[in-house]
Amino acid sequence: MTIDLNGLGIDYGAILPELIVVGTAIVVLFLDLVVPPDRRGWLAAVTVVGLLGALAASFPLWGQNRAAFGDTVVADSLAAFFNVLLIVISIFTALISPRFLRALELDFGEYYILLLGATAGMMLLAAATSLMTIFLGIELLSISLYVLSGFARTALRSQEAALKYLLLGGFATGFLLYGMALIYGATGSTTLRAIAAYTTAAAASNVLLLVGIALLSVGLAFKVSAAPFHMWTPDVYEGAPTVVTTFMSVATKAAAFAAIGRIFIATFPSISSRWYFPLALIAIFSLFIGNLVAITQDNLKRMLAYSGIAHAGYILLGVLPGTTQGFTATLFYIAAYAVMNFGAFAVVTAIGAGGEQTAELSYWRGLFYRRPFLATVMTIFMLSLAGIPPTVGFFAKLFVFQALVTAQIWAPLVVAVIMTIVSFYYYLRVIVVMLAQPDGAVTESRVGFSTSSVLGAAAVATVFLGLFPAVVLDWASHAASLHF
Amino acid sequence: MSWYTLPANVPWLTLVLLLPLIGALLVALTPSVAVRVIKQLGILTSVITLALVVAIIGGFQQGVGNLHLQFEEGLQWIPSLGISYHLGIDGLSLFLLGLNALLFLIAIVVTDSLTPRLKEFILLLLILEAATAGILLALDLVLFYVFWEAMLVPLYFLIGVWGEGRRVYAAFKFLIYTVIGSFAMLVAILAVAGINFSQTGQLSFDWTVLVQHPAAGVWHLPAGLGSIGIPQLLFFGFALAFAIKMPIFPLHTWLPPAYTASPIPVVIVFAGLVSKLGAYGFLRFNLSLFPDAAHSLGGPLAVLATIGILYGAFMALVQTDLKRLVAYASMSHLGFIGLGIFAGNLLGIEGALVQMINHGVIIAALFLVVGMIERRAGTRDRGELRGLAATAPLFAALFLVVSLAALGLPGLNGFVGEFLIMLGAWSSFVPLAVGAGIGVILAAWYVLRFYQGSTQEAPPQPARFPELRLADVGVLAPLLGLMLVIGISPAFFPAAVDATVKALPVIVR
Amino acid sequence: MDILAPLVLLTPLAGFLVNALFGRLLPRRVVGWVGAGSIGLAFLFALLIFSQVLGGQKLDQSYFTWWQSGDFNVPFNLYVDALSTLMILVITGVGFLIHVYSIGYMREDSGYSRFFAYMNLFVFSMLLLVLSGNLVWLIIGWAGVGLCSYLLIGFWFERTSAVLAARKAFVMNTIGDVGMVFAAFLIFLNLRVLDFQGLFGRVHQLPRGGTVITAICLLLLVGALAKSAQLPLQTWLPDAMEGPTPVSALIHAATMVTAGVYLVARMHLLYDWAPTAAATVAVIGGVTAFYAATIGTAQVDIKRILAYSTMSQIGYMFLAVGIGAYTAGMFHFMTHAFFKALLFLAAGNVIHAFHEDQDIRHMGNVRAGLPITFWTFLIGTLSISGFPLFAGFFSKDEIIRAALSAAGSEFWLGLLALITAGLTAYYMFRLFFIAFGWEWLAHDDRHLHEALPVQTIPIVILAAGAVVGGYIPVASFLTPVFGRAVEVGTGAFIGLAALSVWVALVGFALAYLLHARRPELAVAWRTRLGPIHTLVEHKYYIDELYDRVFVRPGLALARFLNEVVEPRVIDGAVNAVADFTLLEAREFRLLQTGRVRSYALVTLGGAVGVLLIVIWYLGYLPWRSGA
Amino acid sequence: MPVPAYSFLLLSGVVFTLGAIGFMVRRNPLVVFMCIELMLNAVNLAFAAMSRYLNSLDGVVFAFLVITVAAAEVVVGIAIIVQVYRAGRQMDVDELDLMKD
Repeated sequence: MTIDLNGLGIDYGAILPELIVVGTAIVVLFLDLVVPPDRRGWLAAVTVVGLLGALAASFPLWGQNRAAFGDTVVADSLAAFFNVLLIVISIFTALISPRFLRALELDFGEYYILLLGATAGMMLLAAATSLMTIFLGIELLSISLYVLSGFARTALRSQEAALKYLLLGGFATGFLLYGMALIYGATGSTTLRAIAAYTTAAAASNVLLLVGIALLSVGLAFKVSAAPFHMWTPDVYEGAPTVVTTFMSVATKAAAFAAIGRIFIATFPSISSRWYFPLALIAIFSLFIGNLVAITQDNLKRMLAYSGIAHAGYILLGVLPGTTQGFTATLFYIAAYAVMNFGAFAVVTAIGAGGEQTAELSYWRGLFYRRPFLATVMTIFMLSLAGIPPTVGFFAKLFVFQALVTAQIWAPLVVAVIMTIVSFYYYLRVIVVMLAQPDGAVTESRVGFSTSSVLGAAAVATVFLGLFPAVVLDWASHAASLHF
Repeated sequence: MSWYTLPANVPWLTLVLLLPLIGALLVALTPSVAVRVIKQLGILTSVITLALVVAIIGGFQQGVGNLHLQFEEGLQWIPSLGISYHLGIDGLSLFLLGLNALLFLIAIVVTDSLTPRLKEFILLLLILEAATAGILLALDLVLFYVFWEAMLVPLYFLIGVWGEGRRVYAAFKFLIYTVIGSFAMLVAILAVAGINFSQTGQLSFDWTVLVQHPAAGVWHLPAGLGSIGIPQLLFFGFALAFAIKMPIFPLHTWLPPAYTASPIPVVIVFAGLVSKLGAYGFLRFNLSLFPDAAHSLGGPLAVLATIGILYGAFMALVQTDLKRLVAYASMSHLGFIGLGIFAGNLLGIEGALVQMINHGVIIAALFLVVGMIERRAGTRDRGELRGLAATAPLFAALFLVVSLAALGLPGLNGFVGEFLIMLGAWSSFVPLAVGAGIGVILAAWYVLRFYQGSTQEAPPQPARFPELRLADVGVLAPLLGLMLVIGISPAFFPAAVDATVKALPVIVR
Repeated sequence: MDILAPLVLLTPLAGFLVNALFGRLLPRRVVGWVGAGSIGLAFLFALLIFSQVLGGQKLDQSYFTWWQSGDFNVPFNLYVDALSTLMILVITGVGFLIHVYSIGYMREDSGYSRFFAYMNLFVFSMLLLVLSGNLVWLIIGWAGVGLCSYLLIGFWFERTSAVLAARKAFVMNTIGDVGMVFAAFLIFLNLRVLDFQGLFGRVHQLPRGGTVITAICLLLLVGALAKSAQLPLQTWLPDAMEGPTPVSALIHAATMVTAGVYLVARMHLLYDWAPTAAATVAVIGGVTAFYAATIGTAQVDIKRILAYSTMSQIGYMFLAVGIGAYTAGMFHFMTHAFFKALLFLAAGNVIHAFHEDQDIRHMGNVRAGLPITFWTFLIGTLSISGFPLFAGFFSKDEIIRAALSAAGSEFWLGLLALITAGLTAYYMFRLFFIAFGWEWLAHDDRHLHEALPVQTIPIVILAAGAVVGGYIPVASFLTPVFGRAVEVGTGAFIGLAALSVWVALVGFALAYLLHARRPELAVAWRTRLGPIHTLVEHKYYIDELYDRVFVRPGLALARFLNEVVEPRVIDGAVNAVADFTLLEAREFRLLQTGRVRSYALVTLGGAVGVLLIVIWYLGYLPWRSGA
Repeated sequence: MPVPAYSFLLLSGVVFTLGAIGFMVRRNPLVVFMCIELMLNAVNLAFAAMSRYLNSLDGVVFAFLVITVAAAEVVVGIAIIVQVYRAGRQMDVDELDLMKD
């Protein structure tokens, strides 16, 4: 018996960016053997170069709709959108990493390999159109992140974080897979296209399907750290090396939301009445818990973790209407969140090179007078996270709220608004602390050029997109038009 | 005033926005040690801006243009959502824009060159000026909201960094209060556009579009909890934001700490201008977009405004900290403005409009005086001050004029506004006008306690309260001039705003 | 005339500006003569106007617009007729004399230029008040004179008593201003006009004696009462004597305090249209006249006695205009301006001579030291007491006659006025005998010095006015304004004249007996009427009453708001919300135990929750069937 | 006689639940990890049953995929557990609560 390879639709062009990233990982793996330990900065350079290549390879995908490998992945605008986003995040991470790693004596080549691996997994997840590839992407990124979280081999907190992430991640994966299994059982197929074809309004009372979707959404909600599946987030964010937290806090969310979009909006529109309510509840929970508990945090990493949970809620709000407009808002929000939250964590990283306790809010007292630049950009990011114009964070919220209003979805909107007001409390608290007169004369080592340029870029982007959001919005709306 | 016509092809209003920002940029580029350069840059910028605004006021023509808007500029901003960069000016915003430019000039002039981090201070002031000007010029609701929120940030820092006493607490309280209102307004804005979209099929946040089709309809609460008129609901959303900013009783408790904590230059623009923006918002949005709701909800709000008049007056009566005293006086005066607005008739609203200018002038002058007292006497405590007039008669004289304007002496500007407001209120709800009248009497009481308590009676020996310097007089002079001019011959005012006010939907109804 | 009227206004204003801006640079004599001269110039212009008015001219000229929107149109217009002419003549004439007097009286005061600036500003405001052709500008002038009164009462602002007196005057007058503003509102909202021409033209559109017109007149009356120190807004006037004596003469005797009378006269068409309001005016006037006279009998401060006499005399005027005898009221206003200014200025000399001591019991032997002052003061006393052929006799008589000859309640007011006339004679001569001393028969070797000619000459001129003022045919001059005054037969005229003269004589005799012949009797009487005397001496405790009823409760309320409502109630609510939020936050926080297994449990719980929802949809749960 | 498909599902469900419960009740990280494996195997069982029932190969393929990925996960997992043991001499997940609120 012969297998017709063409029938499987083998099309390496469609996954070229992923391939480049993986290839880079392998290159770095071998380079690591030859590069002298004090020259590990080169590995970062190579990583960046490879990622740039992947970036270049991503643009051609824009505007296409190439299903490949038997409908398991697709090369379309959404994939391109997320490729660009994820690769940029990854590049920025690679840029701020060396200094941080050197400071904590974690400067090992594996770091970049794992970083690339995670990136590849995320990109795959964004392009996946089959339960298998979705699972594959999730696991690829998760496993890399498990290791990265525990990358500080001697730090107990880091190890604890890794273990917690591993165990709970595995736990969630179980639900995810079981959901997939049931969906497969209900629809007899694993590709989203076929599932969508099967799922008509009649499927609204199909037990297997609904239960499967429920379990699947549990697994995905876990990845985007939406409440009540968020429990791992604060601890892992706190324990993991800050630079890793920076990366995963934005990248994981982004990639997972790509999958959420493909599944709920593109695959199950006909039974949206079924998944609307649970998702709305999850969103509301996230808004509540994230914003409320963030108030009580004195550790910046934990605070940002909870804020991340809250933002997962906001982003999820955009999914609720199940419309292209809503998903556009979601995509814009993801991009905005990526910029500002990466920036915020990057500042923590820059400070964090000074040691572990630097994430304690008390350490930030009077930062304005010690490190005006860091304090200023941090202020911009905080204002943006709070959603004060003219920053991108404002328009992110505006578009989501707009989508809800057009869809006449009031209850979650009201919760979101109230919780946003609450969120001002803890975002501004950071600014207040930085404004307070410095007590002790603490002095950090100066921020390197690469780090400060990354911070500057993020800050500029935050403000610039806050003034001219139209372009990105148009990209988002183009990428958001999904259908099978 | 249509003394001349300005060339049409120049984006005048954008210039008004850009000039302060350019100035801010220049300041940012100057090394922070060159304090004199920085301050002169700030002054120069605000002088040019003032000149430009005056030119615009001079070129404004009553009753010309679509909806009486002039110098309109429109650019696509976020086309897919019908959000645009739309500026324009009419009777509602014309003179407030002038006040804006004037107060910022004064604020920068009185800024002490020894202020720590002067560079950032001036920088933020200029940014704030651009934001407030934007609020007055924006005709797109989202654009308005952007400026409205953007205003908070510099204000927050100006209080939080350069303030005194519990500055951080004050700034924080102010900000939280404000954003509560802002978000209510944001939702209302989105809803207005959404409703308009469902009515006309055109998604637009443009005021000139929305004002054409006032929102209508009824929202039935779930589970048969009755129903609410949608216009009323939206009106409330906007009203909350503006009522907090004004502030209207009982949403005012952020005000005393904020004013008390602010340094004098900041409090001049804060009390003199920012509070007026709330009133402006009521006129621009609540009264134009929801005329019916304005009629049904105007009454209760007018009652609150009147309570605010009396409450502020009583509070001012027993304050010992002069800044706090003026803060409550300001609240009382703003009650008048609110009363005039919610009276919802021609004279009431015109009175409110002129009173906005008056209040800006008077309160700015009062805070200047407080600043002079504090700088010279080293205290702001009414108990420790007495007999300042003995050594500083000129100061006492100018202070007297300011006080008289504050208590609404006929012949000075305060009277014009209060007269028209009470007249308007009287024709809508007589008891409230009477309450306002009591407020006037109380004003005479607390202002004289303030004035006499600090300047008169036997001075402490040795009396060593230095007389004003020429610079101080120069700062006060324009304000005093306005008090007299507006007080004696305010005819130019209705001549400029009449058409706009008459065209307000709430009047038309 | 349309040039003259503004000139009358502008000359005092110019004087004010010169003295206010450059006063401290100019030499004193220049300051003084600028101050006085500007008023003198204004007087000349007033005379020119007078001549033209005699020629039957009138003026209602609009100069610029104050506010114009809709049908609310307020110009700045001047309105000159016989009434305003009479007013400006008295204001500038008497004002000029008082200014001249002040040159001498204030010569040693440090605030010389400030004083003249204030005085000129006052004259300007007063002229604005009487010349204004519409209510708004009348109110502006009205407030202007109030301001100047405040400034001059508190002229010696280092004295706490002066400061408090000034504040009291200002606040009370503000009450009046508000009343007038409200009256203006009612007028505009019902007649859509605010200028006098239009108002007088349309007033008859309102129902006669209706609520609206009555309310308008009563609200105007509130303003009049506050300005003219009539019951119940009278308490500020005695304290106002804290000001320099020329101020008391000009503002608190001759001109400003009579503004209320002018207002009622100016609005006479309205009051004719609202009988109730008019009656109120009359009653208040009569009662105040009596009330003030009684208090006058028990005071020992020379200026306060004069202040109460002023209050009482203005009561007469109110009575007159209240019963419609407008010419009589204005006539008395004029004569009163003469003799009361005279009395105050003379009193000023005396006070100076006794080194600022104002207690009449410490004075004496004035005749030897200050003969001119003595004789002129005597003339003033005779005039105010209504002795025949003196000015006061004619004007007061006219009022009493008008009241008595009218039927109904006015008659009783007339009677009251008659009694008051007796009281007046009594307390004025009491003052005269005690202060100026009967003991010029005995002799007292205190060396007193007569004041400078610059002070005495004005007094002499005023004395002349106080004597011959009664022969000025005011009535016929005012006829174009008020129409012909009520005529009574000569028989009644003689009878009533005789009656009032007789009453005045009784008062005089009593004073002579108690305070010149047998002072011990006075003491005996005072002890006999103990409580009544103390009551009168303390002005019926009305000041204390107001303090208890208004001032203290007001401050108490303010403190309550400041110390309880604001921090506890309003801010309390706000903080409660914030605290609640924090509390909730802390509770949620407890979930985060740090234990993997509990995390997994929560996650599982969430999953179960989602599953339950699905099952609920599918209708496997009892209380709702989905699909 | 053929066994009906739902019985396989039932079985896999039971196994899955057992795994989940085991996760809750056991404290040794290794055992907890095994419980996860148990859950994954329940999934595999489900996939296999489905695949058989629908007679499509995807399920089986998926099952193989899961197995391989699980293997990878185990590798990493064991490594981390060992690392944790090295760092903290800790063999009880409940003792790992350095980080909490």
